Amino acid sequence: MGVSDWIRSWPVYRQLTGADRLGRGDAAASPQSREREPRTADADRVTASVCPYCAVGCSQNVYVGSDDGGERVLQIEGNPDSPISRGRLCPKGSASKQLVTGDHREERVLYRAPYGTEWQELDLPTALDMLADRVLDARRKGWQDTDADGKPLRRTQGIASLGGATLDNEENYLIKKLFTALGAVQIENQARI
Amino acid sequence: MTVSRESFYGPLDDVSGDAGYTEHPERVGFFTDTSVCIGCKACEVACKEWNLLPDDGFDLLGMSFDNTGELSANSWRHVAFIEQPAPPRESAPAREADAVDLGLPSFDLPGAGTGEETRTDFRWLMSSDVCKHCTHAGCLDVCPTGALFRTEFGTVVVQDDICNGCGYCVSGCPYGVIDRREDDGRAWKCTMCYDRLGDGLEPACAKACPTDSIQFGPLDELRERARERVATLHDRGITEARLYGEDPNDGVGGDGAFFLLLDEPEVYGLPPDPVVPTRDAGSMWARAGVAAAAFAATAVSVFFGRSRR
Amino acid sequence: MSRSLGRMSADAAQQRTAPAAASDAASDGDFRSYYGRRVLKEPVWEWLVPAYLFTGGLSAACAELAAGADLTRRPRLRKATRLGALGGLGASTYLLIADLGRPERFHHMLRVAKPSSPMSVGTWLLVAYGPGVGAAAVAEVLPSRLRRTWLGKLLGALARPAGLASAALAPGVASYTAVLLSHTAVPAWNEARDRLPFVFAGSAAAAGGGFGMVCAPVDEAEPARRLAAVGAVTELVTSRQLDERLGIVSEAYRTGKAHRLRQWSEYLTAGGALASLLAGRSRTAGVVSGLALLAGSALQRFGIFEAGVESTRDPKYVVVPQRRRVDRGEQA
Amino acid sequence: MGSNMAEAHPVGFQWVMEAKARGAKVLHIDPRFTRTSALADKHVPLRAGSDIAFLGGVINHILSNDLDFREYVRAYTNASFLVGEEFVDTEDLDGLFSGYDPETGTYDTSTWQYENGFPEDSVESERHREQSAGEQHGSGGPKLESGTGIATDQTLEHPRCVFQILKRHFSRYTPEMVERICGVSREDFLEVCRAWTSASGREHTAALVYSVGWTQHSMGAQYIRAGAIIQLLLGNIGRPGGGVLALRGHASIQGSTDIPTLYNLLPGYLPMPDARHADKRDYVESIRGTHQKGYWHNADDYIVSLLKEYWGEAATEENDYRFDYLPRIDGDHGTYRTVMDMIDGKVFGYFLLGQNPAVGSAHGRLQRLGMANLDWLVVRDLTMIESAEFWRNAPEIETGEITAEQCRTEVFFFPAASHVEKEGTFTQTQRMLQWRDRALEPRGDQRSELWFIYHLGRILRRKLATSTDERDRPLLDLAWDYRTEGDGEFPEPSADDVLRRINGVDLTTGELLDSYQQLTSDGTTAAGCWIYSGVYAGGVNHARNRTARTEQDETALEWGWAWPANRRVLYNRASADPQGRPWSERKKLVWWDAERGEWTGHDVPDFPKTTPPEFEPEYGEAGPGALAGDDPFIMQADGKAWLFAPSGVVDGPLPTHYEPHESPMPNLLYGQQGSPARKVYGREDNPSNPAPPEGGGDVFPFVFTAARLTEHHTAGGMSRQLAYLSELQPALFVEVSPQLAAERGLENLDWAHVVTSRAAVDARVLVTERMRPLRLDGRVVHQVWMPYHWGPSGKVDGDVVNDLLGVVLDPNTMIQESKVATCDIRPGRRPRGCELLEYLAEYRRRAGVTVETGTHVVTAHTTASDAAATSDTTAPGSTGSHTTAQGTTDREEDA
Repeated sequence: MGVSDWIRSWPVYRQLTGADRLGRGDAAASPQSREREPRTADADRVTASVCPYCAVGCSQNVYVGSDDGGERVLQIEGNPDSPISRGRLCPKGSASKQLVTGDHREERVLYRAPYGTEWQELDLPTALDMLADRVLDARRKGWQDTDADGKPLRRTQGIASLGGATLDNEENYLIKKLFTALGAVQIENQARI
Repeated sequence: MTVSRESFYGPLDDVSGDAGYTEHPERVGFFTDTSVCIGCKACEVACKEWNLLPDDGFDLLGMSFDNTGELSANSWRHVAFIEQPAPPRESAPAREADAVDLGLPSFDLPGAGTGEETRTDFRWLMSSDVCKHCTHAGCLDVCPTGALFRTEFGTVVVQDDICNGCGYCVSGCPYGVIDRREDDGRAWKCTMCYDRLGDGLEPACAKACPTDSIQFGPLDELRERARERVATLHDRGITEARLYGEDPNDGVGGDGAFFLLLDEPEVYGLPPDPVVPTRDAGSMWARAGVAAAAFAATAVSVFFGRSRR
Repeated sequence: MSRSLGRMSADAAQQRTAPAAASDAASDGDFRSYYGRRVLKEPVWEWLVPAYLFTGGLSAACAELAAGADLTRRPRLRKATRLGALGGLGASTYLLIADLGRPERFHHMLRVAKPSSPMSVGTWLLVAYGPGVGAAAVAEVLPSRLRRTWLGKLLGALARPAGLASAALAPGVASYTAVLLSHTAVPAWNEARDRLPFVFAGSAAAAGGGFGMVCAPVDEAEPARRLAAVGAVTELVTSRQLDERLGIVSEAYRTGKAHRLRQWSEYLTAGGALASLLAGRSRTAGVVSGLALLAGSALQRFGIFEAGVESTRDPKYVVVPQRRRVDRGEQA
Repeated sequence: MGSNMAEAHPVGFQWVMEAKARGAKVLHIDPRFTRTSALADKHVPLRAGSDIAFLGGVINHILSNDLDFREYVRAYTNASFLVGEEFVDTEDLDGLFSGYDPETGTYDTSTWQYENGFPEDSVESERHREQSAGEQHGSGGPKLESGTGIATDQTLEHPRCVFQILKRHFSRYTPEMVERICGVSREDFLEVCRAWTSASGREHTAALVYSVGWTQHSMGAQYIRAGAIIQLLLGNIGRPGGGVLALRGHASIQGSTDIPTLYNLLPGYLPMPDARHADKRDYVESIRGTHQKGYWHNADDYIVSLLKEYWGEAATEENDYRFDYLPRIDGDHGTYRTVMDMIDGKVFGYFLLGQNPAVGSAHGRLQRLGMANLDWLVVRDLTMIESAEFWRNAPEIETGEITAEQCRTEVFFFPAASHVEKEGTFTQTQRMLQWRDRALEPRGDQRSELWFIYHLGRILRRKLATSTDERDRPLLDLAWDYRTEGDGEFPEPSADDVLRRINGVDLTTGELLDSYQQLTSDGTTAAGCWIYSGVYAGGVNHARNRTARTEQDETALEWGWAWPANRRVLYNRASADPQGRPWSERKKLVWWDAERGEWTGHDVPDFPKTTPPEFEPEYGEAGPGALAGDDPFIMQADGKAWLFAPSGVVDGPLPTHYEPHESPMPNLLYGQQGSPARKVYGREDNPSNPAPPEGGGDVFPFVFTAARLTEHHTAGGMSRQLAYLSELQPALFVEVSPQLAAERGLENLDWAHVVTSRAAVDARVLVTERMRPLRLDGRVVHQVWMPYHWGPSGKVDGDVVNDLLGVVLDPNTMIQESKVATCDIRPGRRPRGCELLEYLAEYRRRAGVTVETGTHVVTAHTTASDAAATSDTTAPGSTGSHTTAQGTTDREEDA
């Protein structure tokens, strides 16, 4: 930037030569203000989602951008097309970005051994494998072939599950299907609560 | 442009033009209709999410459901909660007169009519406060760096790349809106989502507001809508409904963000009749000039006359 | 922030058994508020700004005395006050920058020239005022070996016009700070707008005079004494008006910390002025009364500053006058 | 009623405000003055747990003044049906219906049947109760043997017709009784009655909204029944602007009921098989009557299609479609029973999938003690929640009841993917499925439940691959061949493929099904959830339909997909009159187009498309073909809406006011104090506070209730970790009226603690006029309200409010009574450590609480053996004379 450019960018100069004599508007605008744009304009894509809190089912637009750290959520806000929510969100829905991007989210599998006093990290495949062994063990220990009258039960009372009201239908479907095939019956969720 | 009295006080038709924008969009603003506010605070959260504001502490204030307290450098929307007796309604529906006769015996019940337990004269007011984006903005006028400036939309915005934290705006605001962020040193307040406006988006709070208590749009349209809303409420017997900050003849030349209130402004923590300090700038400078002249005259005069050496 | 909120809420809670009475929280009279909370923000300025008000006033009065002393050939008074003017200005500059939230951006003050901003006006005023004060003071203390250089000679020649130029601007420097405070929404400052310039000019004169009495020998200090006396009387008279003539806002001046500071200011200023008259040729008495005047001026600034802060803490200073205005149907 | 919609469903509340702006009157009948009350035209406070008394009063008002929409009632409800002679009402049995067995605390519903209707198969009512019958019949309605052969009296005059039974049953619910029981003044009550009944008829409708303020009671299902009866009497069901709207509390809680993770249900509200069901035929016969009307008659098609989806090729007609692979239930396997089983050492492993029972379930202490007695626990969540860390931050650590070094439970914490990191459907509160696209990949070990379950299943199958054990066959034969994306050992399963198979496939062509009407029982269709059939109609994922609202009419059929068949208003045949014409122009939705010979309208007609209004089925006809032209309720066994429920509701055919399990009040209407069929668990670890006629209730003199705040979400796992939400409601508080504050010496913002026989919980005091003492039957009743979102971890923490509650359940739904209990409140903080246990023991001693307290559910002055006698027992309203009385509460949201 040459000296003349520099002077021309000086608001006092702009005050004296432009329409904003009092230096309260146009003349005082900073370069950043002149170039501003919403961060959603940087989004690589906008995907359609649904708020994960209550059951109204407000539509959300998720703006995804990327930087050196990979892809990240730039913004989540209401989708005005929705006949349910008309683009509006409550405080929880409005906090969705913090929900999914906050540092409270765990990223690693954690394991607490029997009688342990601390967490320890475990890699995911190992954890799943250990869990599968325990599932089979609990299933066996709680297995009931028949009731007292000899009627078939074909089930285990050794495994219980709770959860599903914030999960997808597809997920609930697989949960129920797998546990049913295992013979587990104590499968419950928030709908009972 | 010529500088005139209107640039500092009184009604001003073209605020952006006055700020040197020769071509500019319509002036936009907020109309916050508190009669439909449900106090959900979506505005507070949506604002923070968009503007990446820090939290404001985790203190229980014991003021109904208000734990924000007031507008601040970190909270650009603030929902006030007021629990109070409700005003009597002239148009209250007739009661026993048109009651259906049930053919059942009626009798006085124990405790009936003692007042407390049958009380219905109670209400809970909620209102989302925000920067007023005044026509004559005290903060903007006093800012010595031009960090605060009038945008082409007629709104008032702090430019964080300019602000040096002198703090003058904090005392310049007759509404107690703008504040300096402690660990940051700069002044912050609502920008009416200046970055979003440029892209044709509405501000985050107005977009989120579930009941459209916060309405965004061209100010002239909002004023028209607000007047109609008041008329409707008056027709329904809500005679205490009134507009606040809508009048271009008020002490700040009318607010860019105005309100429909159901009680006096001070009940919501708003000043009843704010005035931009700039109104009196002329007389203040004149008085200062007189004082300066007297000061000068005294300084000269002390060197005359016989010295008591 | 959070601590102050906590305190505010505790206050509010004490006022009522139930928080529901939000609209009826009032400490005196029948005004309504939001849980007794402040309407306005407290000034974010701390002690630096009232200190600046003092040092700025001191510098201006010194500049005046210096110019007079220069013209009336009072070299020691001239030297003292030229240095005093620079010292005051230097302190002012430091205080102003130190008070910024982003001191490294102090030069942003020079981005714009805003007639609507007393701080911007003041900045440019100081920009104009400063070089003269500086040149005059530097000329005063230039080591003798440097005086002989061309630069030294130039400075010597410029000292007087520089001093006079700064003296011409000094009254502005002394009084603009009143506008700086009044041109805010702070009730105690804004309501005092008609009187504050005189308090500040008087206070500046008293301080400058007091400084001259402290630093200059008695035989050259007469103008300083006179300036101090006139300044002190002006300050005392106009300051009293703040206590009495500003309606409810005067309460902010009459009570609490502001009151204590200004009471001490009044004692010191009155005492200093009186002593300067009675002191005769006693250098010690002159020094003591000069110090008293300086302290009185400083306390005045701190007191006025405090009154402003207090008037933002209690919502009554905002609500009561405005409510009255509205109820009477008066234009703002 | 029973809903704080503005606070718990703020965005949904925009439509209430919209209606209000257009002139609708909004009434909020709720114990507490909430943000909803603030925006309503009128708020009527009533005592928590007294809603049926209030609603019964409204029903009585309607019937006594002939304010019902008679044409609708006569044509579309069972008002004209005659009930058998054996039926005896509560009027005559001091609060019990005929068929009650005091030994088991259950009803035999055979005496509740219609005349001429074949009696229901002798149902083992105890079993019926334990399996949560109401849920079993969720979409289909309970079975009836007959649909077409029911005796009726169109004049509605016959003493045994439903209309007259209803009239008699509610005759004692007078405005005076409402005032004495609910604390609602006669004036307020009649204002509500006037407003409600005026929104009736051809031109007007009223909508009724409820949430868990109704469901979380020991007779929650009956609350809803009472509301539904009013809406039916006023002709407000199946019509635009009408309805009984349940506002549910979680993003897909409707979905997790439709496609249940519930013990007693299979997808599509098919019941879980019972030990009594020897084979599929047994099963099908037990869930539908041979001659009943409507679509539920086709249950065989639905179960076979489900079995085909579960076991694919392995399910054949010869092997009964592997019906034998389904595990059988034989009692209560609900979450509370299961937790008690954990404490008793009968359960070894526990999965928590996005749920935090240590904070969010009633009786938190029971939950945590259960978790501490497992072999292993799996927690999958976004963030570290209390249920994963009970071994180091449970309140029981402080009391010494749990010690990490002695707790053997192995805990696996798996970080979960968030809603933007996976794709799939949520079903919202109006049965609408909405598809979410995946926005980005999760980080680290974060995975979806789909991934987790799919790969867990895959690994289990691999580990058992060589097993010859017959019990492993269901797992090994399972159709677990969903499409996956990506490479390696752990590819991502495709939610889209799962949804396709939920929708259903014609196995002969491989085509996706268009509707559940295409399902067959011959093994040629496979569908995971019959009511969701059609979501993928025409091979298009309609849950992903996103036509902007501005580009379609206000019914918005092009946005998402609502089951069944994308209908937005259920039973919308009722929006037309019996002749098929809209009731009125301004309330038209669906009507008969005589020219084209089909039903048409703004919504998808919920009726056989070409069955004309005047159609009459042959006697003895069954299934959809048996529906008459004026049988709008096509899933009901008789095509009519049930004012009187001859079966399916296990605690009575008509709603009846009983006091909550814990109440300061005697029942003023009957000798029967609480619901005679409520499910109680008398255990050392589940004590109850005494209620009349038991003594000692004055130790817990106040009515307690808990609910949500807008700013938080249930147990706080999704809100207490977020600064933006936590700062808005940073601490646990308890709301009390100024009067109660004065009585107990409570100061605003100071600490206080609330005590029940289970726990004591610290909270800051909020003194507010929104809490209002009620005058009930001559005494003042105070209420205490708390939000329940806090626990030991998160950005803001606090005591667990759910610890205060015990476990007592609605026998229909097995949902706990958590909206009302009794409590004490004292200034200052609670004792800590062992002293706390002493403190609670002392409270129990003073109140005389034992394991038996609250378990003697029958208090009626007559017994079931008197069933045949028509006694003239009057309401023993004057029994109790407690010196203090108490008050109430709120209700709200959360299921």
